[in-house]
Amino acid sequence: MSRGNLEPEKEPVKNGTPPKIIAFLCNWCSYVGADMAGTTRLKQPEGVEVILVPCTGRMDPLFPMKALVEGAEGVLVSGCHPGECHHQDGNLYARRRLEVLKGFLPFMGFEEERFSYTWISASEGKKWQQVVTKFTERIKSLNGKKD
Amino acid sequence: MTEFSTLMEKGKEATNPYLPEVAVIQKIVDETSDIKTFRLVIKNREKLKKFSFTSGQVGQVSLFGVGESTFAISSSPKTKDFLEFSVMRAGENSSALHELSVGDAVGVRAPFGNGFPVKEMEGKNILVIGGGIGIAPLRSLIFYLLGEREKYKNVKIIYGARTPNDLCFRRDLRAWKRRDDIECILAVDNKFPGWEGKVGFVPAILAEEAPAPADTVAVTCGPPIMIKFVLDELKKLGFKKEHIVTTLERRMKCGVGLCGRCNVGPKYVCVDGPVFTLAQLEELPNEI
Amino acid sequence: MAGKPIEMRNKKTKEQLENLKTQVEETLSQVDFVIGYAKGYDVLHPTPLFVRSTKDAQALIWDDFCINNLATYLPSQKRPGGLFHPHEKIGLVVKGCDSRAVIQLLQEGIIDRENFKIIGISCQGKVDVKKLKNRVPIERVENAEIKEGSIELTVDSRGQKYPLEEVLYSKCLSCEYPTPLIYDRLVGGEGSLRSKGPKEFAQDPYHDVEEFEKKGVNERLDFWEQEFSRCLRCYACRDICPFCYCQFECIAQTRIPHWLSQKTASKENKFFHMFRAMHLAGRCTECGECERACPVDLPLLLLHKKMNKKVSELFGYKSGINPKLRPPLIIFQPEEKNIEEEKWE
Amino acid sequence: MSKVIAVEKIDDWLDTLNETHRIFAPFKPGGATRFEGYQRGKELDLERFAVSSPKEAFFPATETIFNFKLGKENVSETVVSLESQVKNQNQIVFGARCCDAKGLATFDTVFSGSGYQDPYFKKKRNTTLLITIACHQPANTCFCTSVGGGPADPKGADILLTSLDDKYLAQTFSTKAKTLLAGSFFTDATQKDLKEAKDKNEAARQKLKTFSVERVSQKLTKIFESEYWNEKAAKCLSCGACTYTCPTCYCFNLTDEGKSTGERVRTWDSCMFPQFTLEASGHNPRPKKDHRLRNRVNHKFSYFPTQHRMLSCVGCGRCIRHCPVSVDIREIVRGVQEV
Repeated sequence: MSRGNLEPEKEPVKNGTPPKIIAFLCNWCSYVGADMAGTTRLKQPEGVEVILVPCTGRMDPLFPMKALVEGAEGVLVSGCHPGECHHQDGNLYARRRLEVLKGFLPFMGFEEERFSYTWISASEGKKWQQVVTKFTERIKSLNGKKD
Repeated sequence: MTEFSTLMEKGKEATNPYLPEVAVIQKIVDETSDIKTFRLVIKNREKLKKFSFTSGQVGQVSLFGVGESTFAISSSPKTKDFLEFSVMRAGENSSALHELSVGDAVGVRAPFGNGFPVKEMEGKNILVIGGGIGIAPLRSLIFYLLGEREKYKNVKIIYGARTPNDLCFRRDLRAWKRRDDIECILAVDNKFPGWEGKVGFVPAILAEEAPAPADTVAVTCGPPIMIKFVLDELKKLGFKKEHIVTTLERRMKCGVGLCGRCNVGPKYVCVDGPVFTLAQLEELPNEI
Repeated sequence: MAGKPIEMRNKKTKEQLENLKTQVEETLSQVDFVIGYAKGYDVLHPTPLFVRSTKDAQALIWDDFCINNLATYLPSQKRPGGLFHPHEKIGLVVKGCDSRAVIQLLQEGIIDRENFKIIGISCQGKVDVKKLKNRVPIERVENAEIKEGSIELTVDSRGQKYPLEEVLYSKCLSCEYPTPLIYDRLVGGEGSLRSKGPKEFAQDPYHDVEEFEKKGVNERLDFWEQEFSRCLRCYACRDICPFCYCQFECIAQTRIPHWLSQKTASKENKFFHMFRAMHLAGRCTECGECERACPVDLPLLLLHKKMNKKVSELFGYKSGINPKLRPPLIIFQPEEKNIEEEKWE
Repeated sequence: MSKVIAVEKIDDWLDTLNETHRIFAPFKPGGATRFEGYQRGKELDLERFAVSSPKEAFFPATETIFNFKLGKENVSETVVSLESQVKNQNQIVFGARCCDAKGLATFDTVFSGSGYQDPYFKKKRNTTLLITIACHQPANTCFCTSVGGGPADPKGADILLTSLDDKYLAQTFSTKAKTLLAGSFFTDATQKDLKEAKDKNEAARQKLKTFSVERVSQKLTKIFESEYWNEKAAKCLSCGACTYTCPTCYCFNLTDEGKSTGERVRTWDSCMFPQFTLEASGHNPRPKKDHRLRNRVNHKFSYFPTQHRMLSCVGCGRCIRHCPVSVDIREIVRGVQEV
């Protein structure tokens, strides 16, 4: 039985290797914020793969869904704060879609903690570090609990 | 590797007709903005030596991880050390093929289908009518005819494309034009600066040339719309249905008559075709 | 009410049928054809009927098994004309739950109101053949009749009786719109009040969703893994759905983009049903046809009801009720009342 | 050879067979009865009709044709290793109906016929034994007797079981089948048993209404252009339920998955899907659902018989029972004769 949707043949993550986490970051705010966190040497967990999207408005809810079904252990989406979207209302549309997705995934057997979305502006490197660290800890605790 | 023999070697008795033969791209010629000719060399030399086909037969080219699609073999049946496929960029597989470069590997399964009736055509005049990428199988046929030139009476080629830049195999066209034992008429759809050849659609050029139907076999390949008008024109000119030969295009997957996809009525284009005479076509349901 | 209630039920159904025939015949003059119900291969399976003349109209039927949501024929790809947008005018027999699909299609602008005429017909609940199938070998049914609050099936020349509450569709037991919400003509006046279903069921149509949500996450994971291992990927659920009108370009079968492998393992099947549920978020009107059409009896309505429950909690939106409303996922509010940003401290 | 086995011994018999064979039998996991791998304790359902035929034992819905591995030996030469092996596994399909067994004749004609042969199907076909059960209670959608079959037709089966209330008569129709009837579960069949079985099978045959499909094949070619198909396909949804549950539908798709390592996969496909004949240029010879329905009916009752001189429909009625809008192929075929 595949737990956490890893391919059945892949053995579950040993506590050493970092969990597979995908982060969709919007090009104008969150990506810049995350980049700033890197350049200012803020400590960040390993294993987080960033995918750049032009705007959270471009976020098809099927992106995180596909990632989780194919074996990602956590998906994070972050964009500009509502009201500050570079494209005016991209994040406002996204908020609804991603909230519906967040409510639907647990029903299908994915722990709630596996998908989150948030808003991080270009200057909030600190917040990015906080979000990505907390998110990765939560995912690790999930795997710990399961084995 | 595998204990199965591929289609390339055993033809009908291939123990696994789905298994392609690995080939390497030796040369790529940019025929037009969206057509490239790929020269493939099968890695397994003996299989390549033993491989034979008739002009008009097709092959399936595999891009591992992408898929397979069907292309006419455009090289001459006489050349033994490579195979050529002229590919127009259209779907997922052909577009991926256009991204490859010399040295990349592909899979080949060939030959499929029946090929042109070159035996029955012997001793007759041959009229070859091509349009756009439809010239690919006809190129292979023309090479064959020139190789056995004495077996055929006079040979006339009518080949058209949208613009001069859309004419394929320009080097071969020039060679054919220079020969005195064949007639080669080239056309483009409308006037084009620097173009001296004919201007007009292929069916119109055919009507203008009005070749005599007596003892002549007409072979035509091209986009469906052109085929429709060429067939009507040939009938108007008095060509017998048995002497009008064309090819059908269908979505293909297995290529060996098993996956049930490419049927026109009871016939499967991949094994009973792709070459049909007009007489055979008219027996099939009207679902072209 | 005078007379036993069930005899009243049969009486009403018969009257409605006569009235329906005349209404359909009258509509014929305004449309190219009317879609109604005809007798199918057995008494439990009526089949859609395309009426083009008064002679065809005689084959119309109306009974406790006419369940098909005929609104699925409105989007152009499924019409007999098929591929393009013919200017055909269509007449349609529509029950209460089906009328929600018509309204939702109008809200999505995929159909034009003046291109079709609705013959609304009030409904007293339909018998769920799959609930019968689990009780008796229905493939040998000879007759079915409603008598004194139960349905009597004759199978292998023996009568079997089942109380209606046990065999009606769950959506009928909690039905709020027995009378169609949109119609040009109405057959048989207002619908009967919501038929009395098992108490806790009647109040909350999302009763089964809440039951399922109480399970642990691994239990749910295993449940779906088990269920979707049966899916054949025949796409009957997609092709019967009024809102899946892009069969030609469905990402379940395209290679550009290449979302889904054609492999039929439980994982791929699950992803197909998940993204279909996502595509129906804020659109599905819970007509239940996907669950009825499924040859391997997957609990598909459960998926879409969960999605609708979430959408109604977040946006207070119910699909296919008000033609003026725009579906919730193509609009937004600057301040969303029911969505708070996740706290990370 | 004919033997008799008591009903309560069936499970033990299957248990012993299960040690040497992989058994496919009808079980009721959810609401739908379906052919699945046998496990001790799983409750067999021999009464209901299985949703899709046991063709999955020979022609699985998903099957790897070969694996590939792309590796760059040196920049100019790409290495591809193709590896395809067909698993060798003795199988038994238990509890199929006679129409299911007859359906395999279509697969044999196509996949191991005179043209190219399919090694994946052939290997499974040669290592699988078919145990069918005579139908004593046909469904109202069954019409096997109208297409040359019958509720107890042994064609294609290795062993035919006929229910005699508390026991089954087991008749073998292939040499391989005899090995299965060894062991203590079986006793010799008496003349009385044989007579009783014959009567029961005859009674079952009488229950079926038979109609004629004579001249349908020729008539189909004549009415290809008629409006008849537009009417018949009007209600059709063009889904794949009829083809995926049909015992004689063998159409398949070949797709590649993976990037530098991956596989070419064969999966079921349906002529009722619009994408089945969609070409890269966008042209589709069968763009509308009436074209597709016309092609499906023509294939079963005209194209296949023209090529192979046998109908490709066994009258099991699954395409009628599982059609979401109850398109009835009997009605279409009979209607063809009157157009």
